[in-house]
Amino acid sequence: MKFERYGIGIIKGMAVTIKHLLRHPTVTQFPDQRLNISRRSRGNELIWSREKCTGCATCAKTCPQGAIEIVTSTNMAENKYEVETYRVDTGYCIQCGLCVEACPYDALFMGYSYERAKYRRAELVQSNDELLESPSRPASGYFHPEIAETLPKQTLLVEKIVEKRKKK
Amino acid sequence: MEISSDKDYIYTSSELDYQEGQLIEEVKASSRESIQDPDAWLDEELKRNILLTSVDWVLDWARRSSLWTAICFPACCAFEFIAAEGPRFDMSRFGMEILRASPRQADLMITAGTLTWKMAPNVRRIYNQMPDPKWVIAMGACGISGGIFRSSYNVVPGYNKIVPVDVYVPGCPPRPEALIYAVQMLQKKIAKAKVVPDLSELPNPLRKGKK
Amino acid sequence: MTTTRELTLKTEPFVLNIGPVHPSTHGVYRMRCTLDGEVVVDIEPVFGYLHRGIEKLAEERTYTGFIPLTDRLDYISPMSNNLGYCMAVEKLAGIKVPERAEYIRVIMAELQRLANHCIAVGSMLNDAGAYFTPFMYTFRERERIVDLFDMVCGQRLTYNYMRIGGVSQDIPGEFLPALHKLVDRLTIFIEEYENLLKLNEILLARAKGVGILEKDTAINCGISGPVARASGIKWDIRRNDPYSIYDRFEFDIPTCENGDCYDRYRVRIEEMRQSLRILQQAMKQVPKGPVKADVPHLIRPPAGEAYAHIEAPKGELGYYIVSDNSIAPYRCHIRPTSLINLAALRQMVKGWKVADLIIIFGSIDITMGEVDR
Amino acid sequence: MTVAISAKEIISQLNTKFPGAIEEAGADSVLVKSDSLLAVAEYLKTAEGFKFEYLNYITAVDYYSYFEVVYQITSLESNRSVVLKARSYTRDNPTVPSVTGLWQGADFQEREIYDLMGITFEGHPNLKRIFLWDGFPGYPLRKDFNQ
Repeated sequence: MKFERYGIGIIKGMAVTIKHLLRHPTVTQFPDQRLNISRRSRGNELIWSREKCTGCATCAKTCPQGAIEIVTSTNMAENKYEVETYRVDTGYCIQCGLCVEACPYDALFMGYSYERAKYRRAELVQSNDELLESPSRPASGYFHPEIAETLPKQTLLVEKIVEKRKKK
Repeated sequence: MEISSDKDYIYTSSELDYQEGQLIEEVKASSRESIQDPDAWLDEELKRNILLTSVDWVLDWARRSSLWTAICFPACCAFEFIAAEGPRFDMSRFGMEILRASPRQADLMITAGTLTWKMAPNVRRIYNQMPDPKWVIAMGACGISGGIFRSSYNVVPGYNKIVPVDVYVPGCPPRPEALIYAVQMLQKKIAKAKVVPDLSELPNPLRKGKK
Repeated sequence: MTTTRELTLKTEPFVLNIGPVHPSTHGVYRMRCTLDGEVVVDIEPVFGYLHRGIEKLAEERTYTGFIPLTDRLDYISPMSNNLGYCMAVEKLAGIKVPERAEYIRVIMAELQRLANHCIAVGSMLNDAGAYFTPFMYTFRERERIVDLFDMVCGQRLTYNYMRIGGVSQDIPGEFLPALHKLVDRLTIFIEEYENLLKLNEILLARAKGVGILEKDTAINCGISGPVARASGIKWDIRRNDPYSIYDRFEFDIPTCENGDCYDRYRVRIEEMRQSLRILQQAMKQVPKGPVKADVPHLIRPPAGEAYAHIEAPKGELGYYIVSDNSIAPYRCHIRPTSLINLAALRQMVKGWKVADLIIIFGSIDITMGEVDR
Repeated sequence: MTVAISAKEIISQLNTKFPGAIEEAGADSVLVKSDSLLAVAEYLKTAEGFKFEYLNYITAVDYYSYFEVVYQITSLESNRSVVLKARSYTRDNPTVPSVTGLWQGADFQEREIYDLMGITFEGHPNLKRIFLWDGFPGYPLRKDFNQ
């Protein structure tokens, strides 16, 4: 194959590459600099509210893979169900969010954080109190718009670049 | 182009298929139990000579700051891994920019994707070909437990049936940040490793009688 | 240009195994190549390294519970997979989708096409030998698109956004302004990209005239999508069998004549432009209203069968669902775009060198998740 | 799709051309006897005015008492598609003629059905398992498959 344009195409390409030297980098220096992730983020955990949960097990029925295990017993004194065990294997959960959508009592939330790596397989199983909301386990606004409003605005790569250009 | 097609090869393709089937059945039969997590170091207390610990520290520092990844990307998580390697999260900040196509030049296996029984012998072979010391990060639900496909007839329920796993990253797939966090966890783990053996454990030629 | 080359020196053919773990096979694809020197005589593809039995799993999931599985079919374009499946079930059950949801679906499907073609172009050039550099450029643009998906549904790769009868949630208020900015940005990006590579002599030498797919072969093999359009087949389901609301938008169907790797690259770039045109029209017209029809969670479609197909980024993606009036599909067959597009690979690579085999393979743009299912 | 040829027209033409070959005719689908499937498919592919040149997909469904193989073919000229069906009533070794000679794209799909459903396609050049390995017990997509 002969070079028809004697390298003009390559020079044009180089010009594009050189322009990139002068641009603002897109890199996030992750551990030091964090992105605001989506308000509806489906983080790697599930948050359960013990007060609101009635033990109807709709979530367990909706879960496409049966990752939720729920054991209830009847409390005769107060005439209601009581949840004895609520267990989710986060190593098995795929964060599809169908359980949160299905919950009729708004007792389930997707987690907002994502740093959930563990050294041992058994530590990935969470049950009862480990599933409750706490400062280290905030809930996300997936299917809960009232929570989404309180969360910080998502960092968008496209906005960053466009705003930079306007300043020039 | 004329090439005689009646030439006898050493193996015909049906023979190769048969052999592969045998190998898969073998691996399937031998990996019913999951391999235990290599977590002995978690409870270990370090009481060592200062000289040895500093040699250890240097070696561990070298090891943990240049983790090279072997390519083993069967499925979806591969794209989150590439995103982590890519322009926005840029894992080369941790000395990980090189993806090694040859496992012999790699020391970290990030198992990004579902493992099927047909693929299992290949993954075990990749792992065996990697030189020691080597680490494995099980990325995503499929890597940890088979995830959404666990009830399928052809899916291995977790990489820990085939290879020992050091760090488990939940998510389907985990965000690139979650993966980077896991890599940092692995680096912490490597930092604790004892590389130089204790003198008392070494065979000492001077103290033959006492052993 | 002929697809076979004269050999001056005849050597003994030998078998080379490429894959299943190989940087250029886009997943776990394996080829047993019979080579004569460096020339490919024959290839025998071996599949199944990612066969997860999704069609079987569909029979044990509910209709809604199967949507997360469709994400993992063609994991580069999950939104299109969601759309195709939901359309099939809607056809089966006779559900009407609200107007606003239709617009959101079209916007998502077109964004997904952009994201997919970013990866397709990047990885093809990656296979051509430009190690990771073009991938970095295209991935940066893909990150911008993925950001918007993340905003809408909270995941970066497996969206699980469409539902039977609409979409799961309404788009947030900041979505449309961000989409405006994204469309502006992507217009610049495509121009820039054309400058970078359209006339690049190295790309021309590697891709022009390589791996020609004749029109007749393409039709006979059932090839669809950009690969078929590069061979001169003017066939796009968005036009020929308009689904959703695609009949309201103006767009062209780009076609090329030669059917070589370069044409496939050109068609993809041109399709990205057309997607941007659709987006520009769609985002101005989004009406107000509900985003989901009133559909019960456990839907029981009447007994029968339905086939719905969409123009996914890789070609015709179809779902053939048989229902027996229970909460789970009786049989769910997925028309695998990538598997059928691979049918012509053997003819395309015969007579080319091993290095060309890799770029021809890359130019078809397959995903193993969809090939093996 | 824009309907240039109506389904009735196709069916009446097929009935005159192949008397007795059609078992059932639906709105868009034609159930053909499996021994005359090849002839019907070839006629639909080549006959002037039809030209169903494009094979969309092949799939098979297990209905316990019979297996149904479904072919969807499309005419790119007249923008019209038709579903052909053929049944095999035996469970032990169901057989259907292969259409690889007509449509090359049927190759992998027929192998897939053979692999997962256990239907043999007579005349297929390379009928062997495609996704699962040699020696995998059973055919997973059959309804009576258990692991």
